[in-house]
Amino acid sequence: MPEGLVRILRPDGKVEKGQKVPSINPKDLIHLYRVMLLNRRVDERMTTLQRQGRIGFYIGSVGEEAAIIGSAFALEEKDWIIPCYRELGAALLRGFSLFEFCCQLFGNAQDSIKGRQMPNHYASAKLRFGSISSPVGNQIPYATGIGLAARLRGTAEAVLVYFGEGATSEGDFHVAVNFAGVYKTPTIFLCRNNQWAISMPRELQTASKSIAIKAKAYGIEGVQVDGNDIFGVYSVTREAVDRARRGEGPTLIEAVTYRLGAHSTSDDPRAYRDDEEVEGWKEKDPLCRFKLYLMAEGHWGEEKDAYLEEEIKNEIQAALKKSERIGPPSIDTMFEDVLDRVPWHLKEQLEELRRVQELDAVQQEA
Amino acid sequence: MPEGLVRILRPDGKVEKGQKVPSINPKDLIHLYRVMLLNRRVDERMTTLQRQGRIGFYIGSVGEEAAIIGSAFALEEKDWIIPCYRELGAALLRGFSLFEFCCQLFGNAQDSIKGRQMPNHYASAKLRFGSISSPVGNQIPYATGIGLAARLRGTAEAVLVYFGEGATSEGDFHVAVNFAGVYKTPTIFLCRNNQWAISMPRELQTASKSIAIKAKAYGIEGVQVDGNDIFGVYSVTREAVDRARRGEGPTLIEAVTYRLGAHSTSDDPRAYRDDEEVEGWKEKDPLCRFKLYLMAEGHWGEEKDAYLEEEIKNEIQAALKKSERIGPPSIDTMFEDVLDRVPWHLKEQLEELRRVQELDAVQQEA
Amino acid sequence: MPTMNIIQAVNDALRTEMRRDDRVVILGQDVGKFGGVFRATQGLFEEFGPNRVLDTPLAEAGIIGSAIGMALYGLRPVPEIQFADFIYPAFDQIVNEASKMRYRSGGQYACPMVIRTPCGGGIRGGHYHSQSPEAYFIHTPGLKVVMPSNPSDAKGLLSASIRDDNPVIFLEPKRLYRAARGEVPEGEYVVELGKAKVVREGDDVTIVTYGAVVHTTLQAAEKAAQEDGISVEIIDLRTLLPYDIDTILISVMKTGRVLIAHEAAKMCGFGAELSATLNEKALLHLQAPILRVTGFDIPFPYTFEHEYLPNEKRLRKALQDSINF
Amino acid sequence: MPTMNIIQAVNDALRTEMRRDDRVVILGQDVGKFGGVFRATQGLFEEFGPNRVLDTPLAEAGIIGSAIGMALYGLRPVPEIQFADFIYPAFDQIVNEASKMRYRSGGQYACPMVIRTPCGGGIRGGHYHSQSPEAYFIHTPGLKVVMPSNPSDAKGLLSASIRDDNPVIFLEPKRLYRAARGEVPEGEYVVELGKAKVVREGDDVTIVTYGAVVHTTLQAAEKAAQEDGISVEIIDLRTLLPYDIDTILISVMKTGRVLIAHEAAKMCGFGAELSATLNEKALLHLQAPILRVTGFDIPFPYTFEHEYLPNEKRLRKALQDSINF
Ligand SMILES: Cc1ncc(C[n+]2csc(CCOP(=O)(O)OP(=O)(O)O)c2C)c(N)n1
Ligand SMILES: Cc1ncc(C[n+]2csc(CCOP(=O)(O)OP(=O)(O)O)c2C)c(N)n1
Ligand SMILES: [Mg+2]
Ligand SMILES: [Mg+2]
Repeated sequence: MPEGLVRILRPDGKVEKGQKVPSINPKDLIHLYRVMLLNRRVDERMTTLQRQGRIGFYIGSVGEEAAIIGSAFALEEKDWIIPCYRELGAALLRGFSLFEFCCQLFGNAQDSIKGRQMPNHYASAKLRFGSISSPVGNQIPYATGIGLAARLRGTAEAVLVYFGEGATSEGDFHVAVNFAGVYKTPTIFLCRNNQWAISMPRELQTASKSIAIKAKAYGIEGVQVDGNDIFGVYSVTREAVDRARRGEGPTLIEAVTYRLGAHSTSDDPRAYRDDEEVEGWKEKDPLCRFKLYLMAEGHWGEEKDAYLEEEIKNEIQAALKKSERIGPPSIDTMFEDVLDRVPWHLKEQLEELRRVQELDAVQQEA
Repeated sequence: MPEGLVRILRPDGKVEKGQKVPSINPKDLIHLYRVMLLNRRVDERMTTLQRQGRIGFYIGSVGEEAAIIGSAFALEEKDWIIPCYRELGAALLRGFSLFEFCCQLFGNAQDSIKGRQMPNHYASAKLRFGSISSPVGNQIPYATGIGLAARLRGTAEAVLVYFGEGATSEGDFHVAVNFAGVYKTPTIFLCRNNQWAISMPRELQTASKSIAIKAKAYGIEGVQVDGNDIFGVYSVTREAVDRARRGEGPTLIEAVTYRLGAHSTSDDPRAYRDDEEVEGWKEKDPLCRFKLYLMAEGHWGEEKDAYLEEEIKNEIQAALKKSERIGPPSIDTMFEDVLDRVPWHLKEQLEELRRVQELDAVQQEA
Repeated sequence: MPTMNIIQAVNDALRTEMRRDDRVVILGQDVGKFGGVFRATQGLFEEFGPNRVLDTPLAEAGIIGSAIGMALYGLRPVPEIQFADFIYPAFDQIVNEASKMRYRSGGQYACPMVIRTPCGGGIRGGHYHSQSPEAYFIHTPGLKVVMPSNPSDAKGLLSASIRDDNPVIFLEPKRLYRAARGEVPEGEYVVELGKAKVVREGDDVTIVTYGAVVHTTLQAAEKAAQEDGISVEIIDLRTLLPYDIDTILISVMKTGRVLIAHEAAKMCGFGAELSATLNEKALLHLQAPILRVTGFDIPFPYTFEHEYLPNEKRLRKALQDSINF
Repeated sequence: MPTMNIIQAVNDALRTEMRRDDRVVILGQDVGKFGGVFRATQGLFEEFGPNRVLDTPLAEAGIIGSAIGMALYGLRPVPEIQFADFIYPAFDQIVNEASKMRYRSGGQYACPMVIRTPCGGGIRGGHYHSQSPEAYFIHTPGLKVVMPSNPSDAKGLLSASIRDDNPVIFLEPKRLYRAARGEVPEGEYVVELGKAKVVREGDDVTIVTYGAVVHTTLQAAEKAAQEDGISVEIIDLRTLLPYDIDTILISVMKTGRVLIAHEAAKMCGFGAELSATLNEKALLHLQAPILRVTGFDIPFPYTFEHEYLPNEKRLRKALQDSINF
């Protein structure tokens, strides 16, 4: 792996001198752009939805789309994605439907996780896309475990796990990467270093020179890449995936990027960071950069773009419309899946709840 | 801090070419030797005691005395020592009495921790020597905290915390050193890399090139030293203490040493390691090495040594004799110190216990 | 007396105690310049500076571990864990270190610290922003556990906890943070730990509860009085460990009927302990089984959080069951 | 049937299940070549090799985290935590991840794994080699909790746990490891989870217990029969969650007197849950308060461990108290 920051696509959409754009066919390039744009527009729309009180919470990834989608694109279908909470782009790329996503936001009867978690905490076993949980860093150890299992079974599957630079401070990061180093698991640890962990700046997370350098503590490969450059991210991830498949062990990738939006709809970043800083990073926007490149290469044009924007808008609208009117799951589901079968005490508790609801219905009628 | 392994005193007792012995006056040199020898003999004696069934457990530090005593010697009285479970040498150097130590082994009425913990889990607030607990690595975060407190209060106290290379795998190591790096606490992290964590060899703990290199993950100083060379250990620790006092932050020291004995009296190392390996390390014994040096320098001789051996033997015998006949603490102490005052439910439980014991006494009389 | 919500009361307690005792130090994620994600530490960084209010890296074990070190050193740390759901990375430091420090050192080392953390549901937080982990800590010898239900108690109990010489888990019911308002004494104000409060007097059934559920039980009691003619006495425990057994027993002797209500899961929850203790101490006074209205034994759900919580309906049904037994 | 101790029975179960199902994988500190510090995995590394028996670095969160990953992948990991006292670094992975995985993913991901760990006192282990943490896990929805008291149950329950589709905390009372011997069926042998066993029949008092305390209660019952004329029925729960309420109720209906015994601390221990549930379900059958004979609410002590444990004297006294009520 190269030393220093890897960058292929510059903020102005031009290719960095001496660098080569990875060979991706134009159809895929446009698909990547589409998913990035879709991700961006979904984030914007759902943030509004939250403000309108139609959903309870939202957490997006504006500014980090290249880091997320570029890395996920380096995988094959058989590989695993273990997400943090900002990886909608990776899910969409894998084929997670907008309708399913919206159902989860509403926690309705067609939500594949049965209304059990906050918005943005979906899961898709079918797509080998992990179950999202909120505690920062918790997913990292089991990404190592999945990789370990794949290695023990002798398959050539890789595992891509996402987390923020804040998560590197948790013990779970440490034990996970250390285990991966010892067992040479085919795990790619992708740190979205978006400079902030809610109000905590990168410098307060760790005194290390970079996040990538932490790889040395585990005897594994580490690389730092411009996280807003989809080609750079794709390339280093692809290399890491290849190494993983060859049994050469894990890689820690630091994708240097920036959270352009608030941490989540519960947050107001103006309380802790300067507008200037944000403006500076807006100029490095991964989406603009990629669009400029595509246009310069003749793969894309403003007309197509306008059409795509319209298409995406309608798509989102349709998914929302369809999902928002679906009611909640049946109350019985509340007691399912705690264990594989419903044990006696949960049956009793369901009964208790039913009796109360019946009583209530009777009283309301009266 | 220098790169590579620091060594001043070679296994043959000669000074490494180009290295300078730190200036320590002869009295102190002999005191250091005395404490090392005492430590060794106590370990041997108590292991026998355990075999005789007179104490329940013992864990010693044969082979690691230089790493422990050399580093502790770099501190002043005001500095803190936060031990793992093998740092008897550091306690003895600080002035912990053999009698107190023996009372703790027996868990008797004069044990300063009131018979509450297994052997080797003593504590001495008076000596700024931490309370030993068994869970590996748990002491490291609060060593950071003590250092942080000292820094916040503007004192120039340093904190020396001990742990094995196995402990570096725990999340607690990671969070502790990371916090120390961020806050530049005056903490010296001393890893006794004795090559084994019970049956787990160093290579299985981590794939990193060394333990010292892990410092890079936290942006702090790291250094590797021959842990069986008391001068080397003293020098690098002294340097780390000086830096700490100057507010320049923490240091991770890897003292490369070897556990010559069993992990504890519960262990039989022949089940997992070769005699040859042990024999190889016996030639690097820190005590022999130091003795050879002292003799060559004219500070010491065989006659003095024989006399010291005799003196130590008697000292141990006396402490044992005095402590072994002391009975257990009073039963009331069992319910003290859970909280600062005994709450109602513990008063009730003490009453319950008393009633049972009275009943029992009555029944035995009858 | 000024009127405050719980966040303001917590803030007031912190400020007052920090002014009173310069050993009091705050640390946690986002607690500094930002003032905490719930704004509980707002303005403290500005007043006391970075040596008294410390922003930390994202590692709960580091926060609590550092706090233990500070406590050993002689400071009085008040670490904040952003949500109680995220306290588990520090669980080992709490249950194996902080709680046992005094005992295992034969009283040589104390570990005075207050771990403040928002708990409980009702804010649409799902599994990981709604948990009530008090039972884990009540079961662990060596800790005190406190949960206020209103602003003045929040201030008084927090102040008392900071002055206490033990590690205290201070659980703040987050759905009350802004919802519960009330008068709060100015300046230094302490509510003794270990004392419950009878927040409603009644003759037929005793409800033992704490935290946010206090308010739900008050509403249910009102309804039960009006519509079912049941007179309910309600005890707000405030301190969960050591809890105020005397106040409970006096009430139970009077009513003979007991209902215990909390948000945490039922199985091995604190309600179990209270019930078992009352069975031991007051069996002959019981005219009906001791009922528990609690969270169900499932992970805290999102869509059905109001069904999950001990709501008014469930409480009223239980009151009726108790009376009709 | 061969006679075995519990260590041998555990080893036999592991070997048998590993032969039966190649998805079963063992991991933990010292479990490989060395065969585990208690020798529970002896010979397995030799038979199944390094891809089925993995020595791990010293990090419980890594062990359990890796096991979760393996389970998600489709394996059946059986991680060992060297002592239950050291499970807390993995507490977050257990209570926030493993236990909630199935529920939070809407049933898409299961997390079948068996966390084996030695628990309990009586081996002069003090604070950190004696703990009984079952209540923490019983309080956490989404886990099963098992504790055998004899070799054949150890084998049968461990096999059942490995075949179970849920995360199971399998607690092995270490002081019985070599002390409890008995006949153990050869080959595949399963004891259904969730079923208690009446290990002694009697008419006057029911003792509900589990693990090592089963043996202490048997001795106390013998003495009580001979010297006090009290006829004691003893139920060995075996599975603590979900526990076998029917077997308990049948016995309690018969005796009307209940004593619950366990080693873990009393406050919010599993005894509290059992007592509270019996109060709810069988109040009118109780002829005396439900008594608990448990560890005291102090850290597990060293010198006084025999006073701390629910010993014969304490049990007999409680039986007398129950009868004389
Ligand atoms: C264990 C834990 N502690 C605290 C939180 C609260 N929290 C949610 S996100 C977050 C910041 C995460 O920062 P980072 O890892 O950099 O990811 P980012 O949000 O920047 O993508 C915090 C502190 C949490 N969810 N989990
Ligand atoms: C958290 C935890 N896990 C496991 C153990 C059991 N154990 C005791 S010592 C030890 C090995 C420690 O190795 P290392 O850190 O290298 O220290 P050493 O004993 O070699 O000095 C283990 C696994 C423990 N005490 N604590
Ligand atoms: Mg971040
Ligand atoms: Mg070691």
